[in-house]
Amino acid sequence: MIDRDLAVRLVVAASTRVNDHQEELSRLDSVAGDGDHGVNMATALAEAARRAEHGDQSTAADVMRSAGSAFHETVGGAAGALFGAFFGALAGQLSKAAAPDAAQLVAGMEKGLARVARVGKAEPGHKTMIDALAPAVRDARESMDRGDGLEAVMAAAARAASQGARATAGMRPSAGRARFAPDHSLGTEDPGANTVALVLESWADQLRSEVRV
Amino acid sequence: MIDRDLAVRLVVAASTRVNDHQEELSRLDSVAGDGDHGVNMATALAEAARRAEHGDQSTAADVMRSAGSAFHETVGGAAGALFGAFFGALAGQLSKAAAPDAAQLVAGMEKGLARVARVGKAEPGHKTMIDALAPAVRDARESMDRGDGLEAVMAAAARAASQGARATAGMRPSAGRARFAPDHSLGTEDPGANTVALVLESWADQLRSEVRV
Amino acid sequence: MSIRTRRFLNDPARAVAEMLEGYVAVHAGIISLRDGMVVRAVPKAEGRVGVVIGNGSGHEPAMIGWVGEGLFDVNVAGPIFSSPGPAAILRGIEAADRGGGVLLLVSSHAGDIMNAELAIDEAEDQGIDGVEMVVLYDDVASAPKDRITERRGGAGLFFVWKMVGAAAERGDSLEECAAVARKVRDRTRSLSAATGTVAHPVSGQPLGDPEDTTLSVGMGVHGEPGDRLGEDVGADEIAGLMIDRLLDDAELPAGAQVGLLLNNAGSLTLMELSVLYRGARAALERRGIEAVRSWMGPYATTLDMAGFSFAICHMDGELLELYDRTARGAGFTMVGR
Amino acid sequence: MSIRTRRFLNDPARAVAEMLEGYVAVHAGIISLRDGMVVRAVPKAEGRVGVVIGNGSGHEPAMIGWVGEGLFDVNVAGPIFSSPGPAAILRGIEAADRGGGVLLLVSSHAGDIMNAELAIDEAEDQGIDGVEMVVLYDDVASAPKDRITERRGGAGLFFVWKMVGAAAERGDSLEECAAVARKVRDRTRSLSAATGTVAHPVSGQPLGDPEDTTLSVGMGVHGEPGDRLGEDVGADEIAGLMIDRLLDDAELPAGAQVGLLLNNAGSLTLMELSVLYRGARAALERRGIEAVRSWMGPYATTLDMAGFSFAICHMDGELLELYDRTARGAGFTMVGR
Ligand SMILES: Nc1ncnc2c1ncn2[C@@H]1O[C@H](COP(=O)(O)OP(=O)(O)O)[C@@H](O)[C@H]1O
Ligand SMILES: Nc1ncnc2c1ncn2[C@@H]1O[C@H](COP(=O)(O)OP(=O)(O)O)[C@@H](O)[C@H]1O
Ligand SMILES: [Mg+2]
Ligand SMILES: [Mg+2]
Ligand SMILES: [Mg+2]
Ligand SMILES: [Mg+2]
Repeated sequence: MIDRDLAVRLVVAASTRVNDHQEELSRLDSVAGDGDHGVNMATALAEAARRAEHGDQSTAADVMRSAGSAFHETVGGAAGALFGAFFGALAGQLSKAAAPDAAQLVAGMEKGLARVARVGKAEPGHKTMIDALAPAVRDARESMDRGDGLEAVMAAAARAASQGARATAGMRPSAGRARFAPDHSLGTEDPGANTVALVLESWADQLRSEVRV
Repeated sequence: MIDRDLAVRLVVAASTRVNDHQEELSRLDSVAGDGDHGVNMATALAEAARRAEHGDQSTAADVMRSAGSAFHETVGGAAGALFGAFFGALAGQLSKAAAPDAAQLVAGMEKGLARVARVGKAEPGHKTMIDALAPAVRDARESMDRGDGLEAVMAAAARAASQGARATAGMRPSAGRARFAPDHSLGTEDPGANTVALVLESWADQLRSEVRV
Repeated sequence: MSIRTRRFLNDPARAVAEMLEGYVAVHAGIISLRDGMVVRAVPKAEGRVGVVIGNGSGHEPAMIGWVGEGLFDVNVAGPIFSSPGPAAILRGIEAADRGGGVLLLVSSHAGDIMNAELAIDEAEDQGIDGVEMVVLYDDVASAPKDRITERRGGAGLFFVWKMVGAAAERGDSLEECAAVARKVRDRTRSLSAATGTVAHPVSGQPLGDPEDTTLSVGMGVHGEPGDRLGEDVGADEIAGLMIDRLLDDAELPAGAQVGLLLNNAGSLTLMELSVLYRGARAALERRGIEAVRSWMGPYATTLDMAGFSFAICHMDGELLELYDRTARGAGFTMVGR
Repeated sequence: MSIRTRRFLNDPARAVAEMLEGYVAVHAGIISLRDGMVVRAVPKAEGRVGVVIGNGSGHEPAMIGWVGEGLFDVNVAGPIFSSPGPAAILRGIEAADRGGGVLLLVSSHAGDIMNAELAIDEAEDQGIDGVEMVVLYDDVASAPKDRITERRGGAGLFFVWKMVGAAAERGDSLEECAAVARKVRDRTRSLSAATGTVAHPVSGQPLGDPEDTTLSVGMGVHGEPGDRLGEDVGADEIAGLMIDRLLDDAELPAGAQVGLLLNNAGSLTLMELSVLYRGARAALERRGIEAVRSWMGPYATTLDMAGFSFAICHMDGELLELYDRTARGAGFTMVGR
């Protein structure tokens, strides 16, 4: 079950992980973007973690909703809008069950993906965060349908996201700033896709470590 | 005797010589000044040579006066004012004789030095063009007093100017822009002193070549 | 050549907040800070349309210098090169409301549009209505003409800001103001050029390759790369080439009257700008186009980018009347004719 | 970091002439070109004192942007960083003459003074009289206080230009205008700071060492070197240190009112300037000094130097009255209070 405290630990884990990789993310963004993606994501997640740890949210859904607001209030930009939308949608699904579990998480990720696609008007293959998020959501759903538990579902999502992020290197962008120089970023991975992978990996690791303990 | 045509050849010789060294002169000026001395001097002397070659000056004095105006009209700046003043004073002395020779030239250089010192308010040892001009004038006077002719007098002046210019490397500036960072230019020669040496050397060479032919 | 990374700041993460404090302190009679937003020191008359814009920072004097009489009511400055989030834009909409509706102007960049749309959704959810949003684009390098709505916002937005601000100030309705915005947008074209790049003040990362000093034409306001030009192209040739491309795209007939903007992207000298302007005027004359109004200087910068952009706006009587009205911002003033 | 040598010019040797053409074309209602000089489009009333200045180029918008109502009558722009020669200055004096005498303002730099003196000699030789010259200096870094007349001219001349221009415009006599110039000069102090250097557009030579990016305080407007400061000094600390040095030199009592100028030497971002301004205001407050007027922006630049200068002018009633009068130049406008 994803309770309030686990949600807090997930947000903190994501913040730590992205913070550790922020320079790499900014460097990726500097190739055809404006070089701030690592700073944006680290800043928003640090604020999300701060709110989660010091806040008075009483449910996992509240924690995720407040993380979404942190994106919308602290960074803005493309990724701020999109990650904020993702966390907001996730929160909406988590709030549908008193004791949310893998089912609500996967439904939340699906809703989040749909909202990101709607707000950003990008499709798979456009070299954006969607190219990590879409396979992650798909594999998470498959894993859950096979009857896997939360840990395995998240591990499957993280693996797929990571593969998806790697694959963006070969794509030509048609959304986001990078689309203005489609060839410029050939060979370089999309920063937002990498953030998706990092966040999901940090969640998979967190869940794995909790099961082991 | 310094007739109109010789004066024209002297101005042209100076222009060619300084033009060949203009990058070096600008480089010297860039150490503690604004890096334009070579351009300034080459521009003014090119205009002086143009006027001399195409002008309707009828005497050597007219040629030198028009060279002085070229400095005052085309470049300005510190060296423009000072070299303009020097050529003006030289012209004044040349105009005192129908057939000016070494005596008028040396007197003209003395007047020129005095005027440069008055306008610039600098003294020997201040790391300026005066540190080339003052020894040149002194040795030219000595040479003439020994009974030397025009060629030898100018050779003596050129030698002294050149030594004087070299010696400015060891000086700390107390005039001109360079004075604001007295230590900055230690080890670097003064650009204006080098221009004086180049001009006098070009004149000595010109006179020597004319005697030989 | 490489780029300057040593900046005169305190904590870079606080640079935008401290900039706003310093900037409003210099211009205390014109603007003030409210809730982190730049607002007019003397609010617009009640019942008029409020004009608000949210945008990334690093483009100063745009847009913080464009709050004032005849210009914007509120500017919501986001982080460097990043649109503010929906919550901040919503606060801006509320602060700009003088009872006559609010026009939210959005420069067409993915992040700006998304955050603005999310803010408008939020406003609707909260029962705030009378909010209209117009997305603005002008940069001919960013998409072909048959996909003109995919173009991004560039320096030509100058003309939209100026004329919409004037329309709102004189009392035009929300629909009229929005119509002015769309009309000016559709008659405006811009194109930029730069050599080298700049470093992001917070991450320290250069935008693009710092060693590449090729002259490129068509780059974006956040350093998005453009096409390369040979090394020895002079100012007249560059200006001519750019003006031709703008005129071709706009399909202006000979005899047309335009407003001409030459925007300094950051560190160009006024000497270079003036020489380029001279080249542009000659290029316009060759095509029989008259520059009836001109503005030259730093307007929408990209930090200290060594670049510039030209924009032309096809004028008519209505637009000239709006252009010539008084405007008093901290970074842009025009004494009405 | 090194410096930008690729400039947007045609033939660099013609850059100043082409700049003047372009600049007056943008600002046709305010200035025009006569005989290579920038003159007012609408001359000052007959019988008033003409104000003229000759200076090197590369400092734009100073001084070409300061010709206009309430400012200069004529600006004689010399080559880059080089005073014009005596012949040109003399033509400027003649062009500025409206029958009330002419005030020639000279920023204290060796070349400027020499050429001005030669021009005045020439004027006397030609029987032109009623010409007064005032040499201006303000840069505390360039000489100790007991040799104050050896100091060079810096960005603080802003205050002199502004107030002398106002005095001449309202009809003060030649002696009165000269007295204002000396009074403002004696109450003004400036100090500059920069990191890195710039290249001379014509020779391509950098001023000083292009690889040296140390922050230096006290450099001159032509890139003359100053003192070095450590790498990690933040904006507040730099501003505080500079303001303290200005106040110590001026020996202002607590409670004094000053005009505060923050001048962009070229390529500083408005973000950095605003943060520095905020730091300066805090430093003034710590000393009990009130900044009653402020101006921030590019005024006297050194091409695209990444630097700035602070200047303070000790105000009194007379100076405030002059400062607040209307001025309309292409590069500086003030709407009178
Ligand atoms: N329209 C879009 N749809 C989906 N993702 C997008 C879109 N635009 C941008 N992104 C994602 O956002 C990332 C860039 O984020 P960031 O650098 O933080 O924002 P900005 O582009 O505003 O500077 C890209 O790498 C991409 O993954
Ligand atoms: N007061 C002075 N007296 C004598 N010579 C001077 C003086 N000031 C400058 N100079 C000479 O002028 C030279 C610099 O000339 P230049 O670079 O052309 O002028 P600017 O300093 O105006 O750029 C110096 O090297 C020095 O020899
Ligand atoms: Mg980015
Ligand atoms: Mg020099
Ligand atoms: Mg961004
Ligand atoms: Mg010079």
